[in-house]
Amino acid sequence: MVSIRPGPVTLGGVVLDNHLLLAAGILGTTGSSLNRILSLGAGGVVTKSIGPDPKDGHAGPCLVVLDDGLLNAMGLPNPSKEFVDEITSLAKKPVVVSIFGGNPAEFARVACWFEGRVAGFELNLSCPHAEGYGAAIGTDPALVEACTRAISVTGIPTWVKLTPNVTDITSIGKAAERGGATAIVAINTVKAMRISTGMRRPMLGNRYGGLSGSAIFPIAVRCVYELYEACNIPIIGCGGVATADNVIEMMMAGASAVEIGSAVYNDAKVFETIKAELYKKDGITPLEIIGCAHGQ
Amino acid sequence: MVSIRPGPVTLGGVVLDNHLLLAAGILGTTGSSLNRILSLGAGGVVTKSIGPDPKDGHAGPCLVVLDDGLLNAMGLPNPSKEFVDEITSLAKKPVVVSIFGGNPAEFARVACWFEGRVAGFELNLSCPHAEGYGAAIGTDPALVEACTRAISVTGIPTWVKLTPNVTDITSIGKAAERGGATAIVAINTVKAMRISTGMRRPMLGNRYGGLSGSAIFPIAVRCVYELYEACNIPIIGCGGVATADNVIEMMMAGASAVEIGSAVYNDAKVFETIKAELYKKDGITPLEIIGCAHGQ
Amino acid sequence: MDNNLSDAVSILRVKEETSLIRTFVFDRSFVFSPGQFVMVWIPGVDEIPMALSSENTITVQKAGDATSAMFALGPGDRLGIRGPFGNGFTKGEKVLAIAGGVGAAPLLPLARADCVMTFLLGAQTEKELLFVDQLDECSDVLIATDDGSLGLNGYVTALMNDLNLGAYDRIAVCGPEVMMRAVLTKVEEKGIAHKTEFSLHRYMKCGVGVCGSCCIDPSGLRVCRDGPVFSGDLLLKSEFGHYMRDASGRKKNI
Amino acid sequence: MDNNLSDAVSILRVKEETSLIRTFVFDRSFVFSPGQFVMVWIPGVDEIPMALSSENTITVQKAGDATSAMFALGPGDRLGIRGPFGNGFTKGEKVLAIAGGVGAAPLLPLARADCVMTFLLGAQTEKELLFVDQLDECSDVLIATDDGSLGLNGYVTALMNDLNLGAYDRIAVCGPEVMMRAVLTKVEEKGIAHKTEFSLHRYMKCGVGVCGSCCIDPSGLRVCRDGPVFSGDLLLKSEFGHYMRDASGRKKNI
Ligand SMILES: Cc1cc2nc3c(=O)[nH]c(=O)nc-3n(C[C@H](O)[C@H](O)[C@H](O)COP(=O)(O)OP(=O)(O)OC[C@H]3O[C@@H](n4cnc5c(N)ncnc54)[C@H](O)[C@@H]3O)c2cc1C
Ligand SMILES: Cc1cc2nc3c(=O)[nH]c(=O)nc-3n(C[C@H](O)[C@H](O)[C@H](O)COP(=O)(O)OP(=O)(O)OC[C@H]3O[C@@H](n4cnc5c(N)ncnc54)[C@H](O)[C@@H]3O)c2cc1C
Ligand SMILES: Cc1cc2nc3c(=O)[nH]c(=O)nc-3n(C[C@H](O)[C@H](O)[C@H](O)COP(=O)(O)O)c2cc1C
Ligand SMILES: Cc1cc2nc3c(=O)[nH]c(=O)nc-3n(C[C@H](O)[C@H](O)[C@H](O)COP(=O)(O)O)c2cc1C
Ligand code: FES
Ligand code: FES
Repeated sequence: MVSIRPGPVTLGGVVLDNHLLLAAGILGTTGSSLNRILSLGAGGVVTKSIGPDPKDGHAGPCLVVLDDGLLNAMGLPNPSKEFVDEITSLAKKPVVVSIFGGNPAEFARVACWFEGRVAGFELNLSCPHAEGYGAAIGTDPALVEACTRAISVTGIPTWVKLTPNVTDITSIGKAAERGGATAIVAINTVKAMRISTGMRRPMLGNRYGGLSGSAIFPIAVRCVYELYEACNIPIIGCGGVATADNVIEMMMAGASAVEIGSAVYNDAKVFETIKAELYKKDGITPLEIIGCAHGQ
Repeated sequence: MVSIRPGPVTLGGVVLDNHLLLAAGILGTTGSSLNRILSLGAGGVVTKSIGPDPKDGHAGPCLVVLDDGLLNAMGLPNPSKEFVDEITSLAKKPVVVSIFGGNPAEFARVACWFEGRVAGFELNLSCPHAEGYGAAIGTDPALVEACTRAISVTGIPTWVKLTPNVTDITSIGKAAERGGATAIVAINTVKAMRISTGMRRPMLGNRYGGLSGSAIFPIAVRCVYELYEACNIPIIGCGGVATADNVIEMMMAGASAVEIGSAVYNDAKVFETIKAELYKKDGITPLEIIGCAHGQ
Repeated sequence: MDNNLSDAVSILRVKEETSLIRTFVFDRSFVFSPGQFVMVWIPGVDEIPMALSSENTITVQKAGDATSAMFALGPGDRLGIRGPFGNGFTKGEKVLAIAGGVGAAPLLPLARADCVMTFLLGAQTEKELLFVDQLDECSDVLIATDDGSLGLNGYVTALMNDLNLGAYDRIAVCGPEVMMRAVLTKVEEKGIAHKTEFSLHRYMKCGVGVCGSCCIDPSGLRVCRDGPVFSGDLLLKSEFGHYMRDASGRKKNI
Repeated sequence: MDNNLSDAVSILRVKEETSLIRTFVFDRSFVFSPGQFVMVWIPGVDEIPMALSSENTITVQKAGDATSAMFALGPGDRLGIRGPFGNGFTKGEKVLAIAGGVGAAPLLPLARADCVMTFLLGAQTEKELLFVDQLDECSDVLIATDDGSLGLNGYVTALMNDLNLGAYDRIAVCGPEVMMRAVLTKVEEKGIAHKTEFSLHRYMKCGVGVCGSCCIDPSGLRVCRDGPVFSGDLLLKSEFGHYMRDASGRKKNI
C-alpha cells in the first residue's frame, strides 16, 4: 500500500493535525466527547450540527445497525446556542462546527455565536431526513450558494457538505464554490429505509433515514471524483471510510482529507488504527496521489 | 417469518409463475441462459437490454465484486435485432424484453421487432453508465413520459425501470404512469466508482459504473416506499434482494413482485432457495402485506 | 459490522410489581450479563433503553410517553428489542448490591447469579419496593423506606452505616442518581470507590456508541457502550450527581 | 459476497516463447487448479481472460488489441489480476493431454502436476510449438505440425490414431475449437466422450458468472463459472465447434 508522510494539513483554511477528521454527528454532541476523539488520534473534529433552536430530534428508533453500514434518522437533535459552552475548552483545537438553518439568515445567526471560537464552519446542506433543513435546501443550487455566502463573508473557513441525493452533485458543488466555500465535504448519508418484517413497519421512527458506512463508500468515491473534475476548491471525502486504503482511494479520487463517522462503531480507536498504517516517515507526499486517478 | 401462498401472479399485464423475476442484464444475453434461469425457479425473466444497434459495450474491466455488492459498467452490450432469434424458443414463457433507445422513436423501433413474441417490455430508462441512453433519459420526466407512451400505445404490457440517481424518484415514477406504464421497476443500479489504489486508476474501464447487491437494498426499499405513496400502478422491487425476508420487506414497502440480479453471483439457484422459504401452502395472501408498512 | 436489527418479540405476560412498575415477559430469551440493557422499540412511539431484569424480562417504571405507552400493552403485543448492549457489572465473590426504586431491575439478575451476599433495597414506601420476594430467595436483603413503612426509616444509604463494607469485594449500585451520588460519597470516604460500580442513566438514542447523546463529562465516555456500569473512581470528578443532558444535548441539573 | 478485487501485480520478466506467444512472469503467485483462469486487466485497454500457465505466469498469444498492448509491456509494468476463476481439469491417474497452439498454456500445469502420461502437442510449424522443453521434462510428448517441420505432418488429432485411448482414464483438451471439435468427434466414436474434458474459449466480460456473455447453447451454462472445462458428453449436442458469440452477443460461426 501507498504510505504518506505525516505532518499538519491545511485544508480550506483550517489547520489539521492529520488527514483524518471525525464526521459530523458522530460522538459530536459534547466538548468532552470531541476532546476524547481528538486524543484518540483524529486530526480534527466536526461537531454535531447546530441549529437556530434546540431540537430533541426524531422519536426512536433513530439508528439501525446493518451488516455493512448504519441507517440513521436522528433528526438533528442539538442544544443550539448552549453548545458554545461545550467547546470553549477546545479553543485553538481543530474543531469545525457543523451548522444548519432553514435559510441564509438562520445560518448566519447560528454562525455568529461561534465567531472567534472555532477553526471553521461546515454547512450541513445535506441531512436527508430533516424537514426544511439539510438536503431540503441542499438540492437547490441557488439556496446553497446563498447560504454559503451568508457564512463565507465572515472570512471564517467555510466548508459545505453536500448530499448525494441529487441528479447532479457537481451543480451543487459549483454553487457552493460560487458562494465562497473554502472546501467541499462529500458526502452526507444516502436516503434509505429498512422495514422490520416482524413489526411490519419502517425500522426508523422517522421512517426514512440516511445510509452511511461501507455500503456507501463506492457512491462517495464517485461523488468526490465527479466534484474534483468540476470544482477548484479542496474536497474532503466522507462516506464509508474505514481503512488506510480507503483513505488513499478517496485521495486518488480527489480528496485532500477525509471524514470518518460510522467506522467508529466498529472501533472507537479507528483514527489511531488508520494512522498507524497510513503514515510513514519516508512516505510520499499526499500531493502525488490526490486526484491521481483522473485523466488517464 | 411471514410465508405467502404460492400461485401465479399477474403483474402489470404479465403473468408470472411466482413473485421472483430475473433482473435485466444478469445472465440475460441468450435464450438458453434465460431458459436455464426459468428452469431454476424464476417466476419470470427480464432479458439483457436490447437497443437499436448492436453494441460491444465498454472496454473492461466491466465488473468488480465487492464485499456487499457488484459494481458494473457493461455499457449495454447487446446483439440488437438478432436477439429476436434467441428468444423464439421461449414463446409463451414469462419473458419480458428489456429495451433501450436514445429517444421515443428508437424505443418504438426496438419494441416492434418483438411484438407478439414476448410477455411484455421493460424500458431501461435507468442505466447509469451509457452515454445518451438509460439514466441520461430517465432523469427527465418529459422524456420518460414520451418514451413510455411510445411503447404503451401498442397495448403490450409496459414496465418502466427507474434510476435512483435523481433528486426525486417519484416525479419520474409519475411521468411513467402518465405515459401509460403498466408497472414500475425500482431500482436500477446506483452510480458509483471504486479506484484501485494499486493501479491508481478507477477499477472499471468506464471509470463510473452502477452499484448493485445488498449495499443498495436500503436505497431500493426507500425508493419503492416513496413510489408506492406517489403512484397507483404496481411496483416491482429491485436492488439487493437476496433472501425470502428481503422479498417480504420489499412487499411491505409496496412491491407486488421483485427482480433479483446480483444475488445470482453467490447462488445461481437463488430462486429455488428463496421460493423454498417464501412460499407455504397455508401462507397468507400477498395482498395482506403489500404496502403494509405505510400509513401507520 | 455485525448487523443488530431489532427482534420482534411478543409479550407473553405483564406482571404488576408496584403501582408504577411492571415486568414484561417476552417469548424470547437473550444471552446477557447482569447490568446490560436492551433498546426497546415501542412501535409508533419511541425506542428507549431498559435493563434486562432476567433473560426474558424487562421491568419498567412509568416515567413518560414511551413507558406509558408500554403500560397500555398486554399479552400478544409486539415490541422490538435490540441488544443486549453495554458492559454489565463485574462479578465478585462477595458482592454488596444497593438498589433504589426501579434500580433493582439490573441488580436482580446479579443476585440470581448467586454472588450477592447482601442486598440493600430502598423505595419510597413498602408498596413501591421491587422484587422483595425474589431477592429474599437468593440474598440477604435489608430494606429501607423513605416513610418507614417497611425496614429502616430513611434512605437506603443509611443501611450502609451498619455494614462492614470492607467485607465485600465489590459493591454494585443502581438507583436514582442523587442516591447513587450519596453512595459514592460514602465509599469514597472509606477509600473503596474503586471497588464500587454504578449503573448510569443517560439519554440514549443510538444505544451503540455512535451518536454521542449519552457521553459523560469530563471523560467523554459513552454510557451506552463504555458503560452503563462505571467504576466509582472514574465518576468521582465527573458530572455524575450534578447534571445530565436531555434529548437535545442541553445540560439539566440533577 | 467475498470481495474479489484485482490485485496489482508487477511483471518480473517476459519470456518470448514463439513469435506470437509470450509468457509473463508476475511478482505474485496464485493458488489454483490447472485449467483455471484469471481476468487480466491491462490498464487503459481492457480486461481479458487468460489461463494460468503456472502459479505466477500467463502465456499469451497476440490476438488483437489487448494482447498487443500486453506485448508492449515489460519488467516493472503493472497488470491487474483477479481470480483464479472457473473449475479446472479433473485430475486422473493416467491422463492424455491434447493441446493445439496456445492451448498448451492451461495444460502445462496439469502435466507438471505429474499426472499426464502422454502429451500430444500441435502447432502450425516447429517454431510455434509451445513449451516443448518443459513438457518433455514431465511427460511423454508427441508432436505434430501442420507443415511437418517437426513430428507428424498433420493435425494433432492424427496423433490420436496411434494411441490406445482406452489406456487413459481421462483426456484433457485445449486448443482451437475446430481442433477440439475434431477430438470430440473421435472420442465420441470410441464411446469415451465422458472421460474427455475440453477447455472452452468464449467471450468473457465479468468472469464470475453474472453477465451472461459466455453462456453456451443449449445448456445455458456459463463458461466462466460452470466451466471453462466441460465434459465431452455435455458438449456433444451443443454449439461447441459450430458457433460462438462476440462481445455484443451476436453469433458468429467457428
Ligand atoms: C442503561 C439504562 C437502563 C435503564 N433501565 C431501566 C429499567 O430497567 N427500568 C426502567 O423503568 N427504566 C430504565 N431506564 C430509564 C428509562 O430508559 C427511561 O425511564 C425511559 O426512557 C423513559 O421514557 P419515557 O418516554 O417514558 O419518558 P419521557 O417522557 O421521554 O422522559 C422521562 C425521563 O426519562 C428519561 N428518558 C427518556 N427517554 C430516554 C432515553 N431514550 N434514554 C434515556 N433516558 C430517557 C429522561 O431522563 C426523561 O427526563 C434505563 C435507562 C438507561 C440509560
Ligand atoms: C478461459 C479462457 C482462457 C484463455 N486462456 C488464454 C491463454 O492462456 N492464452 C491466450 O493467449 N489466450 C487465452 N484466451 C484467449 C484470450 O482471452 C483472447 O485471445 C484475448 O481475449 C484476445 O483479446 P484481444 O483484445 O487481444 O483481441 P481482440 O482484438 O479483442 O479479439 C480477438 C479475439 O479474441 C477473443 N476475445 C477478445 N476479448 C475477449 C474476452 N474478453 N474474452 C474472451 N475472448 C475474447 C475474441 O474471440 C476475439 O475475436 C483464453 C480465453 C478464455 C475464455
Ligand atoms: C448517527 C449519525 C448522525 C449524523 N449526524 C450528522 C449531522 O448532524 N450533520 C451532518 O452533516 N452529518 C451527519 N451525519 C452524517 C455523517 O457526518 C457522514 O456524512 C455520513 O455518516 C457518512 O460518513 P460515514 O460513512 O463515515 O459515516 C450523521 C451520521 C450518523 C451515522
Ligand atoms: C452485470 C449487470 C448488468 C446489468 N445490466 C442491465 C441492463 O442491461 N439493463 C437494466 O435495466 N439493468 C441492468 N442491470 C441492473 C439490474 O437489472 C438491477 O437493476 C440491479 O443490478 C439491482 O438489482 P440487484 O441488486 O438484484 O442486482 C445490470 C446489473 C448488473 C450487475
Ligand atoms: S446513545 Fe448514542 S452514543 Fe450512547
Ligand atoms: S463472463 Fe460474465 S457470465 Fe461468464
